[in-house]
Amino acid sequence: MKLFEYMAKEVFARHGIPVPPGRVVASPQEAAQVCSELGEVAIKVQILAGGRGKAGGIRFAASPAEAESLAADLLGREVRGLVVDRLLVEKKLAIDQEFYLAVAVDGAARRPVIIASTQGGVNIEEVPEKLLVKRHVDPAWGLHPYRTRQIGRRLDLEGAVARQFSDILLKLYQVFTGSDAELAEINPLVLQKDGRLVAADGRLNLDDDALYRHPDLPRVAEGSEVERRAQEAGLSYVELDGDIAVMANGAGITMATLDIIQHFGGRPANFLDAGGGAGVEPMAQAIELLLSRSPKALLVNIFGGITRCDDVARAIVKVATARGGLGVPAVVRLVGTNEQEGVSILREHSLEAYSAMAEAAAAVVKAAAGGNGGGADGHPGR
Amino acid sequence: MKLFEYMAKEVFARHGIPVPPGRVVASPQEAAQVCSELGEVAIKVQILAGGRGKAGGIRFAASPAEAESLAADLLGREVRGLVVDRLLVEKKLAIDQEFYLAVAVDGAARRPVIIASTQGGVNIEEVPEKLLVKRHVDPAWGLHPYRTRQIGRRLDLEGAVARQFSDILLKLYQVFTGSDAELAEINPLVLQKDGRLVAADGRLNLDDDALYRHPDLPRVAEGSEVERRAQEAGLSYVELDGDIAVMANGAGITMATLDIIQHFGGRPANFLDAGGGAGVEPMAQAIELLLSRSPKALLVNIFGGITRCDDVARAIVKVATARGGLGVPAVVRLVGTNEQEGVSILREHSLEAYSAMAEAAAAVVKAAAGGNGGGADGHPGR
Amino acid sequence: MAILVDERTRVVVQGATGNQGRFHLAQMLAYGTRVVAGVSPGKGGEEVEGVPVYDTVEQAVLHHAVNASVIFVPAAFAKDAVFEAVHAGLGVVVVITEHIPVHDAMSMLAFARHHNAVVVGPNTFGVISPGKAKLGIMPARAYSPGPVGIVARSGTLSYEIAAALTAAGLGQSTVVGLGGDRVVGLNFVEVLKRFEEDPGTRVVVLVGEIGGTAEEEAAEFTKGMAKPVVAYIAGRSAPPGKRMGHAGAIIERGRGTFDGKVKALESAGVRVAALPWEVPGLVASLLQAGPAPEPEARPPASED
Amino acid sequence: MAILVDERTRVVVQGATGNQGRFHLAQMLAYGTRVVAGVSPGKGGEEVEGVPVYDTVEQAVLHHAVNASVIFVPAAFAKDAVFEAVHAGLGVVVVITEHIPVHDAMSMLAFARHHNAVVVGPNTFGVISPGKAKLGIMPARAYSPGPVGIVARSGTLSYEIAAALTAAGLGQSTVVGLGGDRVVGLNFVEVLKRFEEDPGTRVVVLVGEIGGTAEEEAAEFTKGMAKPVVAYIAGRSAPPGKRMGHAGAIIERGRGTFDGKVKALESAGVRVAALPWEVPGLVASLLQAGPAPEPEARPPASED
Repeated sequence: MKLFEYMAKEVFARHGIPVPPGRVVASPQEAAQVCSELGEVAIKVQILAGGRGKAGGIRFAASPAEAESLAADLLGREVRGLVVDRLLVEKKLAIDQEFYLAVAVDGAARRPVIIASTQGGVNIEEVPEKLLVKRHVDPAWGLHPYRTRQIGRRLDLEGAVARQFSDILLKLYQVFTGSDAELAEINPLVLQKDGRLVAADGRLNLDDDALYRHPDLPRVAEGSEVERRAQEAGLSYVELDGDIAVMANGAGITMATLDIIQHFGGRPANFLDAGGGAGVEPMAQAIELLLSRSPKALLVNIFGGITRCDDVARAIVKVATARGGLGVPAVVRLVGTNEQEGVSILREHSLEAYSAMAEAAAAVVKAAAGGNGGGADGHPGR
Repeated sequence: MKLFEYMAKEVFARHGIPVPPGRVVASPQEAAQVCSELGEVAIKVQILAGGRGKAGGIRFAASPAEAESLAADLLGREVRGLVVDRLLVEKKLAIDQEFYLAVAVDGAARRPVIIASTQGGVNIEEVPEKLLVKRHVDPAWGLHPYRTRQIGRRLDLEGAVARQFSDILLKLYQVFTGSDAELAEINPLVLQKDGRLVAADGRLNLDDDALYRHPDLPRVAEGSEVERRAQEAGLSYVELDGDIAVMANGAGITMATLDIIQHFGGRPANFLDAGGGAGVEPMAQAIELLLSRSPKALLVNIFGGITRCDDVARAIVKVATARGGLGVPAVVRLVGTNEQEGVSILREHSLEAYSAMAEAAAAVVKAAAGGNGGGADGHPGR
Repeated sequence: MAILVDERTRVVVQGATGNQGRFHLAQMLAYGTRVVAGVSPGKGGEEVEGVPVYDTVEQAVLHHAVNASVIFVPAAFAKDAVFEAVHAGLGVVVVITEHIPVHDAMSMLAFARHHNAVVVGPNTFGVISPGKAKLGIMPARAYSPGPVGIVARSGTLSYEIAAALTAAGLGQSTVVGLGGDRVVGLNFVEVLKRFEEDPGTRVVVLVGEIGGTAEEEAAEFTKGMAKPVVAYIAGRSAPPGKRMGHAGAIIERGRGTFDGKVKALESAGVRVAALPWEVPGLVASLLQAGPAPEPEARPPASED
Repeated sequence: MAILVDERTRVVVQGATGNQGRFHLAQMLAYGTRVVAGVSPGKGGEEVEGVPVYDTVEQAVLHHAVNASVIFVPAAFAKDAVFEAVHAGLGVVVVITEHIPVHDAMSMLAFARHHNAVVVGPNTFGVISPGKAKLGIMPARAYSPGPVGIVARSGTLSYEIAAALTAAGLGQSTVVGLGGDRVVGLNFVEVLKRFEEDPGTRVVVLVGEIGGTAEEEAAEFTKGMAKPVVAYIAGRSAPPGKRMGHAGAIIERGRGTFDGKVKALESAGVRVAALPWEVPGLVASLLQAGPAPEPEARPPASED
C-alpha cells in the first residue's frame, strides 16, 4: 500500500525527520490560508504516481491570491490519469543541493538496501549506477551510525551536513523497519541555503501483509472500484483492457493463461487468481465480479491440486443459476482433483469442459470474436 | 544500581508483567489504608538485601488494625543491617506453585542468560543445577517466542499457564534489555489457585554505566555516606573495617595492596582505586576522604603509567598543607612516570618515598601499630 | 538421486493440527514421505494420522531424528516457526505459509543463512522428489520419477508443466518451488547449482515469470552448466506497473520484462518454450542429445 | 614470536583526535608501533603526529593496509566504533574505553564473534609484544622482549609484575590485558591457547583476581598445556559482597573466592605466587627447568 506524500511526511516527522512546514488541503481557500501563514509556498498535487512535476502537478505561489487560484486550477484536474482531490501546501525551500535517499527491500539480496545519491530530485532509475551508493543491512544487526557516516562520506558530505544526513538516515531506517515498509524514500533530500537538510518529498510504500500490525498508520485505497471489491474479497485481481474475462488458480498459471489468450489473438480483460483451495462461495463471487464488467467471453482455467474441480463447477453453476445464465460464452478447462465430478456437474447444466489448455484458449478467443468457440453460452438447462 | 522491589515491580507492570495489587507506604496509617482497600495483605520491608523473609521482613495482616500494628513494628527496624523506611503492602496471594525466572548478564558467555526453575521462592543458588533451565540469548537475534515455549515446556507447563509464562518471559526480557539491566528477576513467579501467574517478588539491577540513557528510571543511593561522596567524585571506593587507609591506582593493584597489608599483619580501612591518570585535584579529594574516617595510617601505592608521580606527590602535599599536616603517619610508594620529580616534591616536605611495595607495606603496618615505620607523620616542613 | 529431499528426509510438520497442516500431513504420509512428528504449541501429546504431535520442535528433535520441516502455521507466527526449526538444527525448512510480512521474511532468512539452513519459500508449494519424498502441497499424481529437474516460482503453472512431462513419459528427479514472494530463501541459481551436481538430473526446466532479475541471474549461471536447461516464462502479456498476484510478478521501472528475460536466457543457450505445452518436446529432444547419466553412487558392499 | 600483535600489525587509532587518543597515539608511535591512520568522524583530513586522520575506518582501510584498531572513543560511542572496526575486516580490536554499558558490550562482542574478529577489552590496558608493537596505554619501560607471556585482568598490577620480571632479566613475548569489565572479548583460556601455540613463549604468567570463574576455567585448561604457568591472584583480603573496582571483582553468592581459585590453579599444577614480587623467582626457576625454546619459524631465504 502506497501512502500519499503528505502521509509519508507525517510518519517521517513523527520519527524526527525534518520536513517543510505545510498542510494538506482540499479547497482553494485553505490553500490561500496556508500561504498567508507560510509566505511563498509550493503547491503539490497528492497522487499515487511519480512524475507529477513534469505533468504540471507542482506549482509555486507567492501570495494567498495566487495560491488560491493555482489550487482552484489543480483540484479536480487529472494528473497522470488520477483525479486530484488533495494538495500539499508547503513553505517554498531555498535549495542549495538535492540528494536521493531511500531504504528498500532488495528481493534478490533478501535484505534491506540503502540507496543514496548526490543526484536527487530525478527518477533514481535514470541515475547512472556509479553515482549511486548502495549498502545492504543485515537484519540481524540493524543499521548503526558508522554505516550512515560511511554513506555520507561517499556522498562527500562534511561537518554539520554529514551529521544531519547520518541522523536522517538512521531515522529513515527506523521508519522503514518500524512501519514494515517496502520502500521509504526521500527524493529530493534538500540541502537548504541555510545549511539544513529537509525531506522535500517523501514516499512510503507499506507491506500489505504487515498492515495488521500497524493500526496507527493510515489506509489508502488503490485501484478501480472493482479492484477494491476484489481486494476486500481476498482475491488477487488486476484489470486489463481486453474483453475476455479470465479466472485461474495460481498466479503463474493465470499469467500464462493471459499469455496464451494473447497468443491466439485474444485480449484478456483481467488477471484473476482464485488462489489455491478456494471454495464454492469465493469462486462464485469472483465470477460475479468478472461478469459485472461485461466481457465478451469468460475463460475458467483450473488445474486442480488443492482446488477441487467439482467446487469450481458448482461455483459456475451457482452464478449461472442466480443470474439466469452467465450472459456470455464461457469456456471451462478442468483438470485434476475431482475432475470427473466437475465435468459431470457442468454437463448436467449443458456446459462443456476442456482438458487441454490450448484448445480452451483457442475456443474462448473464437467465442469472444463472435463465434461460439465450442463452449456453452453459459445458460444452464437450455 | 539495585532497585527496590516496589520500583522493580513498577517497571515490570509498565511492560505488562502482572504484579499483585498494592502500594508502597512509609507509615502504619497508610498500611492500614491499603489493607482496608485490598483485604488480606502481605507487608514486605523494602531493603536492598535478600533473605528478608527469613529475617522476619515479610508479614501478613488480615485486618487494617493488624496491618497498622505490623507496619509500626517493621518501620524503623533493622533488617539484614539495613534500616526499614518503606514497606510494600500487597494483596495476599493464594499460592498454588512457585517458579523462579530471571534474565541476567552471563559474563563468561558474554550473553544474556535466562534461568528458570520450578523451585521458586528460595535462593536460586541453593537450587541444584539439574532443576535449573538455562538458555543463552544471542544478542544478534534476541528472544523469540519459540524459546520461551521451549523453556515453559522444560518446566512442564501446559495450556494457559504455558502461554502466560511465555508472555511474561518475553516481557521480562524486554525489561532486561530495555532498562540496560544486569539482572531482571521474578522470584517467586507465583501460580495462583485461580490459574493466573503473577510476579510476587521482583529484582531489577541496573547497569550503572548505562543509567545515563534511562532518565525515566528511579535512582537509588547505595552504601555509606562516604561511599556515596566517593561515588559522586567518580572514585571507586569501598569501606572495609580496618585502620590503614589505602589509595592506589588500578583495581588490581589496589586489591593486591590490601592483600599485602594483611600479609604483614595490618588491617586495611578501605579499597580506593584512584584510577589511571587522575590529576592532582581528584587525588587530593580522595586523600581528604580517606583521612575523614580517621585511620591510624595512610598508604599511597602508585605505579605510575599514565598517572604521574609528581601529581601524586603534589596531591599529598596539597592535603597536608591545607590540613596543617596529614595527622596520621603516611607511607608513600612511588614508581614510574616522573618518579624523580615526585620523590623530590615529597622530600621538600620531609616526606620519604619508597620504591618497593613490600617495604612500604611493612612500614605502614608498623606505623599503624604505633611504631613510626620509617615513614613520616605527615606534617610537612617539620 | 535427487536434491534437497529424498527417502532419508525425516520430516516434522509445524502447524500439524490446523486444517491445512492435517490435510497435507496425511497427503505427504500417503505419498510415502517419512513424516515422523508434528508440532503445535499447546497440542503436545495429540496425534495426527498416527504421527505424534509435540509442543516444540526441540522435543520433536529429541524424540525423532528429524532433519526437515514443512511449515503451515499462520503468517503472523511463521517467522517464529522458521527460527524454531533452524535453531533446532533442521537443514531444510519448507515454508508453505503465504502473506508473511516481508520484514519477517528477511529476518528469518537471515537467521537461516547464519545457521546454514536452507529455507524453501515462503509461499511455496514445496519440494518433491518423485517416488521418494514430498514436502509440500503439490498434487502427487502430476509427478513421476525420472531425470528432469524442475525449478519454478509458481505452483500451479509448474504442476501443469510437470504433469505434461509425466504424460510424455518424462519423469522428474526433484521439483522445487521457490515461492511467489518478493523475498524467498532459495533462488534459481542455487537450485540450478544443486541440479548440476545431482547425478540423477539430466535436464533442468526453469519456470519463471516477469519481475525481478532472478531469471537473468539464472541465465548467466547456465552458461557454466554442463546440463541443458529449458525455460518457460509467464507474463508476456502483462502490462508494466501491474502486480500479477505474486509479489515479484511486476514490471517496475522497466526491469524484469518478459523480453529481457527471454533474451538473457536464449543468449545463454537456454531453450525457451513459447507456450507451456512446448516444454516436454524440448526436454525430450535434449534428453536424446544429452550425455548419458552418471551411475549413482552406491554404499560400499557389506563385508559379511 | 608473539601473539595477537607484532611488527606486522598495522594500526588505526579510533578516537585519534581526543586527548587520550592523541597522547597514546604518540606513545605507540614512539614505541615503534606501525600506527598508519587515525579515525575521528568529522576530523577527516587532519593529522595527529603526522598520521593522517579519516572520517571512517572504511576510508582508513582503503588507503592503508590496516589490520588492527585501538579504540579510545567515549563510552557512549564505543559500540559503534567496534562495529565499524569489525565490519571493516580488522582482525584485532583493542578497546581501551571504560564504562561501556554491558548490553553494548554483549552486542559488539557478539558481532565480533560472528565475524571472527578478536576484541581485547573493553576497559583494557591493551596488548604489547615488547620490541614489536604496543597497542594500548601501558608504560613502555615496564617491558622487555623475552620468553614470558603475561595475561592479566588488571592494568597496573600487571605493569608491576611485568616491571619486576623485566628488572629480573625476564623479558616478555606478549602481555595481554583482558579488561576489567564483567563482559570482555577474550578470556584467559583463549589467551593461554595462543601462548601455548606461540614458539616465542616459554612460560605464562596469569594475573587474576577474585570474582567470576575465568581463573577456574583457566586452571582446567592448563592441565593440557605443555608450557608451565605461574599465577598471582589479587583479592585474598576482599570481603564477600563488595565490588572491588572492577565489574567482575566481587565475591557473589560464594562464587569466585580467592581460595577456590588458588585451589583450582594449584591442583592443576600451576605455581601460585602468594605475593606479587614472588612471580619473577617462580618464572626463573621454571625457565631453567623447562624445555628449550623451539626455533622460530623463518621465511624461506630469498633465491637471489
